[in-house]
Amino acid sequence: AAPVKTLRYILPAAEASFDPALGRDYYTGHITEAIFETLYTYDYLARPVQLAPQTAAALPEVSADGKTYLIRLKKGTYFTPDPAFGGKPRELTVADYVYSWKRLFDPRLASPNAWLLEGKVVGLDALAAQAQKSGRFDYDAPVAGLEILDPYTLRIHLTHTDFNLGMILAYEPLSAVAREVVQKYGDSKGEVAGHPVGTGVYKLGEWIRGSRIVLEENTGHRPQVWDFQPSAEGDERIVQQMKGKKIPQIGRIEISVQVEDQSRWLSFISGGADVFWLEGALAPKALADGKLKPELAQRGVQLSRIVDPELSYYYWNMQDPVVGGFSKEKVALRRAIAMAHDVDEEIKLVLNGEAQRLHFPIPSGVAGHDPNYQPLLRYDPVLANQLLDRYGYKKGADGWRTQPDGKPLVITYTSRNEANGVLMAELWRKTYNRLGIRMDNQRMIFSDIQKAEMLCKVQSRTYQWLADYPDGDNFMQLFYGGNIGQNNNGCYQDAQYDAWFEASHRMPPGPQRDALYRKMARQLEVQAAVMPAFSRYRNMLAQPTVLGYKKHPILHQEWKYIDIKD
Amino acid sequence: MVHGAWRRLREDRVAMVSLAVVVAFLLMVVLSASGLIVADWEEEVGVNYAPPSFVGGTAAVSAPAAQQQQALPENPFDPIADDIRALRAGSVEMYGVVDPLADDLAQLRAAGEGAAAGAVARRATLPFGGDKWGHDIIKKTIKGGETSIVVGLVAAVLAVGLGTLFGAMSGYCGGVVDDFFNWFYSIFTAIPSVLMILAVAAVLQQKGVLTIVLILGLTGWTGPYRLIRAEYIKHKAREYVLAADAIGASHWRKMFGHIFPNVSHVALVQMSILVVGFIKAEVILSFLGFGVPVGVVSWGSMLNEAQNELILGRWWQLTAAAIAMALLVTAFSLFTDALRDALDPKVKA
Amino acid sequence: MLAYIVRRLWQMLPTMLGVVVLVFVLFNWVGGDPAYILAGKMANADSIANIRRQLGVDQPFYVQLWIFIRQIATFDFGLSWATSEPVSNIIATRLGPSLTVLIPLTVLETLIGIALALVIAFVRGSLTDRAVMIACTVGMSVSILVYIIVFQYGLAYKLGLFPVQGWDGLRYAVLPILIGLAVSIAPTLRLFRSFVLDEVGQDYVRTARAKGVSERRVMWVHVLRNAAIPILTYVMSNLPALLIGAFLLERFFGIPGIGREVILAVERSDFPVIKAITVYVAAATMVFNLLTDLLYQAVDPRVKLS
Amino acid sequence: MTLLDVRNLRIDFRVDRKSTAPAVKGVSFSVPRNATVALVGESGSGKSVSALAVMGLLDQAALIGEGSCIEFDGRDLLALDGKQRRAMCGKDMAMIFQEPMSSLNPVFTVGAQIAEVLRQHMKMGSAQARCRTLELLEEVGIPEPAVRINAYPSELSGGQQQRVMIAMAIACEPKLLIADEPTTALDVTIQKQIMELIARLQKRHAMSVLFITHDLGLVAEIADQVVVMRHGEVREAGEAKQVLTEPADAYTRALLHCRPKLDERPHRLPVIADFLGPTAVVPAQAGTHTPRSATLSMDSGVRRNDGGDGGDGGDGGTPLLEVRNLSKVFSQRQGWFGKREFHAVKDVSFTLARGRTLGVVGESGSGKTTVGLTLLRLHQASGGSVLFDGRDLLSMSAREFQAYKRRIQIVFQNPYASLNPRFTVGDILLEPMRIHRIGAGDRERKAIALNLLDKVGLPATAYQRYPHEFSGGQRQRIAIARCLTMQPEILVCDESVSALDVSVQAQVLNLLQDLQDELGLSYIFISHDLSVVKYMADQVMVMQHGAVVELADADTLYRNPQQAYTRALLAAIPQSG
Ligand code: HEM
Ligand SMILES: Nc1ncnc2c1ncn2[C@@H]1O[C@H](COP(=O)(O)OP(=O)(O)OP(=O)(O)O)[C@@H](O)[C@H]1O
Ligand SMILES: Nc1ncnc2c1ncn2[C@@H]1O[C@H](COP(=O)(O)OP(=O)(O)OP(=O)(O)O)[C@@H](O)[C@H]1O
Ligand SMILES: [Mg+2]
Ligand SMILES: [Mg+2]
Repeated sequence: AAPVKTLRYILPAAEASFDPALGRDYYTGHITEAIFETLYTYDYLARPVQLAPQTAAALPEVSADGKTYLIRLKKGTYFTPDPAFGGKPRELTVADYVYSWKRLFDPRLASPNAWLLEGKVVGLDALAAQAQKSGRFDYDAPVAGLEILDPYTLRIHLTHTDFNLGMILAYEPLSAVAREVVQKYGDSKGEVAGHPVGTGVYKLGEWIRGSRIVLEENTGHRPQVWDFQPSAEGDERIVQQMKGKKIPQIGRIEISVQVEDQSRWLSFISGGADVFWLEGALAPKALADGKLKPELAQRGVQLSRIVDPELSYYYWNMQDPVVGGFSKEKVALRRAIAMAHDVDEEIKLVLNGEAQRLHFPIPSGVAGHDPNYQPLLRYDPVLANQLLDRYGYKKGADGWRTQPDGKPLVITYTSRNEANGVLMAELWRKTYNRLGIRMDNQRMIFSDIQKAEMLCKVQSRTYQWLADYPDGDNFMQLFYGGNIGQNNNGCYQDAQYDAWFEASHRMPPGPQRDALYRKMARQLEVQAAVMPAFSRYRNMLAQPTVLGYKKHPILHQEWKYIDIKD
Repeated sequence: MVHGAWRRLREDRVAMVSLAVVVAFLLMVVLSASGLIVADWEEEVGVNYAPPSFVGGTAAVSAPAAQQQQALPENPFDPIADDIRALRAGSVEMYGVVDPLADDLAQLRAAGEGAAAGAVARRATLPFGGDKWGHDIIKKTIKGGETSIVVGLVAAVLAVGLGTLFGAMSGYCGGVVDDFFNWFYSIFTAIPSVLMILAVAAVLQQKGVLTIVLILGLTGWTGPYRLIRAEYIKHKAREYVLAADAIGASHWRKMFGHIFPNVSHVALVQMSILVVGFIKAEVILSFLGFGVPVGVVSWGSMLNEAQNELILGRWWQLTAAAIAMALLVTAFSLFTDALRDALDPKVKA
Repeated sequence: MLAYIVRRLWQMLPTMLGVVVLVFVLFNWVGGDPAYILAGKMANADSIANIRRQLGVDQPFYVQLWIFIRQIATFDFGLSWATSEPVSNIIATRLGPSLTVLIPLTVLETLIGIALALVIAFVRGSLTDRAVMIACTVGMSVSILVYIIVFQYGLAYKLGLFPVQGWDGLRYAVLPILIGLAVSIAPTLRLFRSFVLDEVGQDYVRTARAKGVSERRVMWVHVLRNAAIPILTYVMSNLPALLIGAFLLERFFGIPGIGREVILAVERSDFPVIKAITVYVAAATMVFNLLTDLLYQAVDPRVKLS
Repeated sequence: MTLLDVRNLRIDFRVDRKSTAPAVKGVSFSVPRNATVALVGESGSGKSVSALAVMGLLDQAALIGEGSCIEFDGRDLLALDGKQRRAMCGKDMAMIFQEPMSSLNPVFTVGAQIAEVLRQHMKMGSAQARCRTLELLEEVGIPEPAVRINAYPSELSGGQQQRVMIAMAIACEPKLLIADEPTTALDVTIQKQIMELIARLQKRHAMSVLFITHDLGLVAEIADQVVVMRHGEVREAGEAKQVLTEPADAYTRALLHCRPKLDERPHRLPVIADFLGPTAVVPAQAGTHTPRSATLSMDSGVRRNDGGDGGDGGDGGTPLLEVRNLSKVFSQRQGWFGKREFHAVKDVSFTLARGRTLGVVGESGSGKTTVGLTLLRLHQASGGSVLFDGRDLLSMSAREFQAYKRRIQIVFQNPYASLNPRFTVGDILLEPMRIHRIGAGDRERKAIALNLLDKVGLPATAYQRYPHEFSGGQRQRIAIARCLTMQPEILVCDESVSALDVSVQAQVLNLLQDLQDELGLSYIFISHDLSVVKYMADQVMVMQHGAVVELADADTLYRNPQQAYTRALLAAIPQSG
């Protein structure tokens, strides 16, 4: 047989649990996505991204009111053989999906992904509440909203209109796991962290925790042929390179975990990785003004650069006595700060130019984004200072401003205690210095920040939100009053905004919803509760031998769609 | 005794050179702390990553310096640059949302347009290069030295102070007190120092330079403790202590009036060893994210920043901080060695 | 002898108890709350309460402490909160790579240190002695971070002498060991030299010379055997701490060792892992101390274990 | 017939880069074959350095001067290279050092250390070397050599260690044995045995012995010839008998006279200065210092302090201090709960009258110091009572006792150790007065201190100096002055002179005597040197293993010892002329 083609990849952080129900970080997502399969996935080349069936036979049939989804499965999808199946081939059925989704609500498992289906499926929440009480989830109890018509057909009944469920079903925590496997290998909580058995193109091979993960081709995977249509310039070349080839071409993926930037870069540049995620700090090494440096280009290194479907924004805690509130002087304070912050400098220095300025709360590439939106908050420190003067934030003899009531004015900016957190804090200090406001930098580990945020105790911070699914709803919910204590970290609550959000939530994507989104964006700006800042670029480098590579905005990795020259 | 030590020290040429270096550094600390020098280190005098003058501002830096000199940066690639310009003029589509500050802003705009702060021209190169923000590396190194040295000194004083106090009590009192402190000591030494530092860092959260001092001081007392305790046990049995007892001296007097002057050389040497250790430890603390707060610079934070700069070919910050630190630490260590010899009562001149 | 060992083990109990309480207080009282990470990006109060219940951190302190002590007694620290991997498994798998670096490092460091120390002590006071000592001091003064960054860049990448990083057997351990040596040999040499010099001044050395023994034999037999005692203490007492202390090397070279695991665990508030490693390392430290004392007796007949 | 001939030996020590200090300034002497030569002289006179030069063991700081010559068996040692020299060391000449414990390598068995010489020089195999080692151990009188051959030095007593050193030295039957103060670290009784052993071996193996000591008493017993050194120069050399009986040199004469003798009790002891000063006179003619009882026999019992309170010995006078059944148990913790008890003092009782002296003798470790310290509550007594003017010191509260601390004081065994090295003499003297509020202010206290310094014969300049800048005798006087600041009634003198050179010893003894005459102090005088105690004490208490063996009037005890132990102690005193 032909030698197995091997692709080497580097993860910048250690992997966690391989149980999709517990998937909570992007890095581990690479691997679960390769081993397990969701019903739907995204078309490899289509931009803006387009949902495509994976184990499903076709896209879901959605009722007109957006409350019923009919899903049909392809026949002949099998789990990779495993002793748990008693030596028999084990075909995937819709019951596996139902089982897997129910797992998200098992209190013992405490999955962080329950929100994907929470409050959506008829009867599921009641079952979850019951389980919460008894401490045990009854997997055999039927759920009215998950109606299994036959092993290959499922009908989902939703509690309210939702046109996004298809994208949610493409999210890898909702992939199928087999109940036998959970029962055989599950730990005391029922988690299968170290023994992933899925239907995907790859299966787990050699594994040294926190250091090296090898994926091998699942040879029993249902046959699939590379056949995608070009949607942008440059795609033709990819099509030409890949069209008609069997999926996958690469039989073995060797992933190593390397935490330090220098180690990672030296690894790639000395040929130790085929596809490389060029993160922020390393970008200047390979890029100049967003283009590959000539010496790399000459070597034939390929760059795939996209804007992540991500929103980085600054928020001020609306419940905070100093920066929060809707009174005019508080609004003025926040507006002044927003106007004194030089986002371009931040992009240039902190992000090494690796981000795109974003004025709208929905990033480009996500349904609902408005490229023509005109921002209200813009860099103007002089005006900002004047605004503060006008609202009684007087400068004292020492050059620092006080609150209108004469109390000292100190604002705390919270960031993580790692390199980027320090840089951001330094930049913000410049901003506050520009205004004559004292800034304190609080640096905490991630979990502490999360906790403080959830309790509305963080005064100000830069927050990133990466699309779970490419729809504006996933972003606009960040500011919904009902989500305080979840992920509305600025604890922003405005009746008008909430009403608009609830209305938009029930609408299918379209111009009507977009108009509403613009109002909401403007409302956020006017009150200066948050300030959208930028979306990062994602730069992927590939060695010259890699064929057919193009970074997908939502998929973690594209291993099965690419090839390597012999 | 002290006199003899100083004389012996003076004869040692290496010691005197080291001392001169150490004193020079200390002088720098005093000057920079009192604001006489490098008070302006935070001024962004160069372009970002300005290379050292002796290397020259070549293609090593990709960002064109000219762009920096605009008063209000404007992104040339910005697709909505036109809209922004339109905005400046005043009107913007509000999508039916009311701006509570609209009137104020309109008035302010009308009142004083264009009072934009004149930006200073930035230099393309700096004597020893610039950092990310364009700070002068030399000034930054001096300022960083101030923090690092002060942290080292104060933390060492704290650690040696604690170690001496505990060691004195433990060695002098013996019995249950000794057992207790020994127990405490064995706990502290059983837990590796990195873990201990992380744990203490977690307790104290981030409150600035004082935190670092506390972290180092609270975890560093074990070394001095062990030595001082041993010395106290040795000296307690010495007859001069019995003699002090015989003439009716109190315990306190015996502990600190009689014994301490005799073991103070141990404390002194420990102190100088710890200063060196702590200056180095601060680097690792910075690396672990427990470094100095924003607006403060130390050698640790510089080295930590410089980590990623080396692979980008910007070696100057790393070099400056590493050299400054190596110079001081070497001088301090050599001086400590000489001091140890000079204070050693066994070495008679 | 056996009675001695039993008694020493018995004496470890109070210390162990102290370690346990200290670790417990530090991490339960002040450490981050893991529930907020585990709850994910769409957490809410209910899910956090549920997670806390699953982890047992909603129990009163004394119950948690009791659970912790029971875990220690049974050597079963449960599962990692971050990865759900059994903690015992984490330690078992991380120990190998750590030791692969540390054992050669310690052995080489000790041997080279002893050899150089004896040679240097022999020419003590000479120009060579001073030059070597000053070189050592300069070597010591450079931060390990700089060593790692520069060596990795220079030796591995620019010169291609070693793999840049990774972990696949001893080949990958060579550069970390070399850097470890570069960093540690200077302080070790200085220390060993002073141990040797302490012995060289002793009266028995003069006796040996009076017997007409050759200078080489005086150093390598008479002096070394005596200097071995403090050297042994130093090396042995350093070992457990090194296990954690090598985390920088492990991080930069992608060695899946214990040190890196600890840092990772602290970042992720993964208390079971931290607690287990701390307790194990503390126990190891104590056991090593005991071993050192037992070895003493082999080396130094004056020591009576009773 | 000379074996070793040292001519014009000059040795300098490097002080720093530029300067050197002379230690031996042109010494010449020779050692004939099969004879014992004693090298005597005060501490620091260059005896050891000269011996080390012969062995080639001087350290790097030493420079042998030009023109020096050491000839051994006809070969010029200084001309040999290291290897040739090494081949001779241990084989043709061997050395025994002062401190046996530190001179043996602690981590090798004694057998291995002796065998090492044999294998080195006699090229013996290991079995053969072992055989010979056993013989040697047997010969030097180590009991059970077959067992001891595997012992480590720490497992042997001091005397046995010294025997091992000797065995090692004679292993190759050297022609010359150098013994550098081989007994100073040892007890009197053991000292005697070792001396006899060396004498016996010397005869049996027909060795020459160069014997270094500062004790002239010893010399008389073993030496054929004597070389007297002082300040790096030879003062006198000649046949032992002649030098010891008719010393030609003033210094030699002084050495011979300074030591108290068992058979005479002068009121004042002569000191070196009496012989060497500008007014040096022959002692017999020095009127004021004429031994008062020089012609009296022991039996005459004339008391030195008969000018005292008129009381007669131990049974007279008002008892100032009465000690009853004093005992002290040291308990050492073993592990957490275990204890090991050691009875250092068992049921000791005695009384002390005002103005009198009680001598306490006994071998090392017999509990003498412990008695003294327990009296002052510096150790917590385990039982018994100490009545001072009728009040029990031991049962008082610490606060009450504070007042008594003034009245009973101790001069510690080692004066140097008892002075805080970081305090000036002024600090040392002022501190007790400050604590006890003696004197109105520091100015007045300083006046008292200066006055006391004068009284103990120290210059006023001593006030600002540190203890290490003084000689042993001077330090002893500082320690005494410190006690006197509190005007005590009882002074415990613990081995106050045993660490001192004979000459300095005489000065201190004289001082104590004067103070007693002047201030009426009572002394408890602890020593293991019976000659010294005899000189000082009215009553003598002999201790062994913590218990009192014999307690009697001084003259009675010396004339007619009742206990075997006392007799043994007395017999061990070197009988010098
Ligand atoms: C609960 C699990 C997660 C944890 C603990 C976590 C942790 C973090 C942290 C600490 C940051 C830096 C944010 C800051 O600076 O404040 C971050 C950024 C980010 N996260 Fe996550 N994350 C989690 C889940 C996810 C998921 C599920 C995704 C993707 C689907 C994701 C994608 C990202 C991205 C793209 C960034 C920005 C990259 C950057 O730092 O430059 N994260 N994450
Ligand atoms: N290593 C050395 N460095 C400097 N000076 C030394 C050294 N060894 C001895 N001396 C000096 O040489 C002189 C003679 O010392 P030596 O040891 O020979 O005296 P000693 O007669 O043996 O005295 P003791 O009876 O105390 O043993 C002393 O003044 C001493 O200070
Ligand atoms: N602090 C102590 N702890 C335990 N044992 C002690 C202590 N002090 C003294 N001893 C023991 O008590 C015994 C008597 O000691 P002491 O010092 O009284 O002897 P000494 O007669 O003064 O001897 P020397 O002539 O050597 O001074 C010795 O065996 C000694 O080991
Ligand atoms: Mg001597
Ligand atoms: Mg004594």
